Amino acid sequence: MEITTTQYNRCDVVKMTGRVDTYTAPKLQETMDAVVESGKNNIVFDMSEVDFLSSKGLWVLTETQKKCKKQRGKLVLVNTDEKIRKSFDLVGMGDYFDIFDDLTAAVGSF
Amino acid sequence: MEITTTQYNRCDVVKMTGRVDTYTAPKLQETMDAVVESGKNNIVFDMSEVDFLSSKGLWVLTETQKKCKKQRGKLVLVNTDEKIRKSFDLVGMGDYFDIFDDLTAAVGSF
Amino acid sequence: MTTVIFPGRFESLEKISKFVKKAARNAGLGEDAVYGVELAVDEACSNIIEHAYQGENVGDIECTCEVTVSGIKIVICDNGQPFDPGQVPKPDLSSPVEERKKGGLGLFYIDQMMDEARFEFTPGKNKLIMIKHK
Amino acid sequence: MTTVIFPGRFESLEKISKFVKKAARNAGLGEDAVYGVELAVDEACSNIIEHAYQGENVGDIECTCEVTVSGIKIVICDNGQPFDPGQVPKPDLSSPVEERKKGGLGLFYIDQMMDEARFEFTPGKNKLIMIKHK
Ligand SMILES: Nc1ncnc2c1ncn2[C@@H]1O[C@H](COP(=O)(O)OP(=O)(O)O)[C@@H](O)[C@H]1O
Ligand SMILES: Nc1ncnc2c1ncn2[C@@H]1O[C@H](COP(=O)(O)OP(=O)(O)O)[C@@H](O)[C@H]1O
Repeated sequence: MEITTTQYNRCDVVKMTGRVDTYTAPKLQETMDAVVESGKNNIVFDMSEVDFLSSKGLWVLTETQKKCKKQRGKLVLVNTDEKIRKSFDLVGMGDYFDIFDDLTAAVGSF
Repeated sequence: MEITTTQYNRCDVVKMTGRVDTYTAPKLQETMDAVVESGKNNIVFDMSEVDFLSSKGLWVLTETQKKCKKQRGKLVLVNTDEKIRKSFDLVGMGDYFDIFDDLTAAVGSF
Repeated sequence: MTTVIFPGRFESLEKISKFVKKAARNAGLGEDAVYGVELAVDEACSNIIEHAYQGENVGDIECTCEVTVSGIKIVICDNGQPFDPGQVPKPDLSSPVEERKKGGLGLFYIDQMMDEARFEFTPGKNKLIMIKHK
Repeated sequence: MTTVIFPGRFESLEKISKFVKKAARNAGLGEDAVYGVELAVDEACSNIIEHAYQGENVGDIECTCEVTVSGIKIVICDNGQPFDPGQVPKPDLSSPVEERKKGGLGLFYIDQMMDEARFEFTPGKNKLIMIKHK
């Protein structure tokens, strides 16, 4: 599991690899919180190498989305695995995140 | 030779493949002019598949840079081949364009 | 039928996941079904640590995978606090996400992802029996 | 030694480029030197069409590549208007780019990229002889 943050002019990209489960979700939350606390409120979460996301991971994303929106920003996702997308749909969260197929398009949306 | 334009929120990406020589430079100029005329003045020129650029191609880039700057925008380059960069340096134009290694970074710079 | 005992801590989740994914693939499940099994088992084991043991390194998680004619049967046992699944309120899946209370999706995912899922509580032993068809 | 005659139009530039790149590689030049040869030849042929013929499809471009012990010798011939290279002003390479006049870099690139480059004009025939060492 690795988490990296890259800063761009209008957004930060957080990229994580591996699983987002109860073990790793707190580390992701910390990273997201650090971005929001640094005053950035547009975040791209690059999921191209995330192969699993449990309900704990989902709550990290919804919490982050709420914090971003409170500051008029937005969390968007990139390259979310189809199986993970289906798990969002199942709990009525399919529309809560804009999902891009391409990192550049996500960064370019801000 | 192919030229594609992709629109993002703060910039347009123009990508060309192959050679920029006296034969193809006018087509590139047309594309660049169309972007500027559409009111966009931040342009990313993705050169990752450009393998040759003659002085005619270089003038297209300087003309476009001038037009962008006139409207307070900027032309930046991505993945410019090292041999092409050296040809910029040779004529004292090495600093006239910001050059990024990564398309996302270039788009994210606006 | 293979049984593996894992220490009850969150670090074990990845190892448990690897174990059940391998069994599910051996049972002939497709990749969507394998992911469903991974998700259900992850939620179940995370619940055991959080709710049954109320902390890490309190007890073990015993995980048994059995390839059957129709698919896979997974049994997960712990010896923490039992609970009454019937008393757990259903999650709110329709309010705007902003207004929902955090948590409460694990049991729902278990139900949704598996073809059968039932708890059995005997003194000192809690069992979750799950079945997923091919 | 190979000679190929190309129709004098801009579409030919890519074909000319392929021809000289192949010869330069055969001569054992490294990739930077090959690019230099490609650039010099492209600028030279573009000039022939624009300045010597003053238009496309007016005359041909004859291109000869000779692998030598030390590298490659390239001779480019046309039968358009001759000119006096000594009369051509040097390009402005130091002013801010914004203030520079467009054009005038082709001959400079030819000089820079090749180890030797000289024009020979005889009645009805203009020759550019270029040499690049390994
Ligand atoms: N294995 C378990 N042992 C004890 N209580 C449990 C167990 N699994 C679930 N629960 C109870 O059911 C509730 C809902 O569980 P769940 O849907 O997984 O969501 P969450 O764990 O995120 O609250 C938990 O808050 C807990 O009270
Ligand atoms: N082959 C040629 N025949 C006639 N005139 C030439 C030729 N090559 C160059 N010239 C003259 O030299 C000038 C400078 O050429 P060059 O450095 O290639 O820049 P450009 O062609 O962009 O003006 C040209 O404008 C032209 O007047």
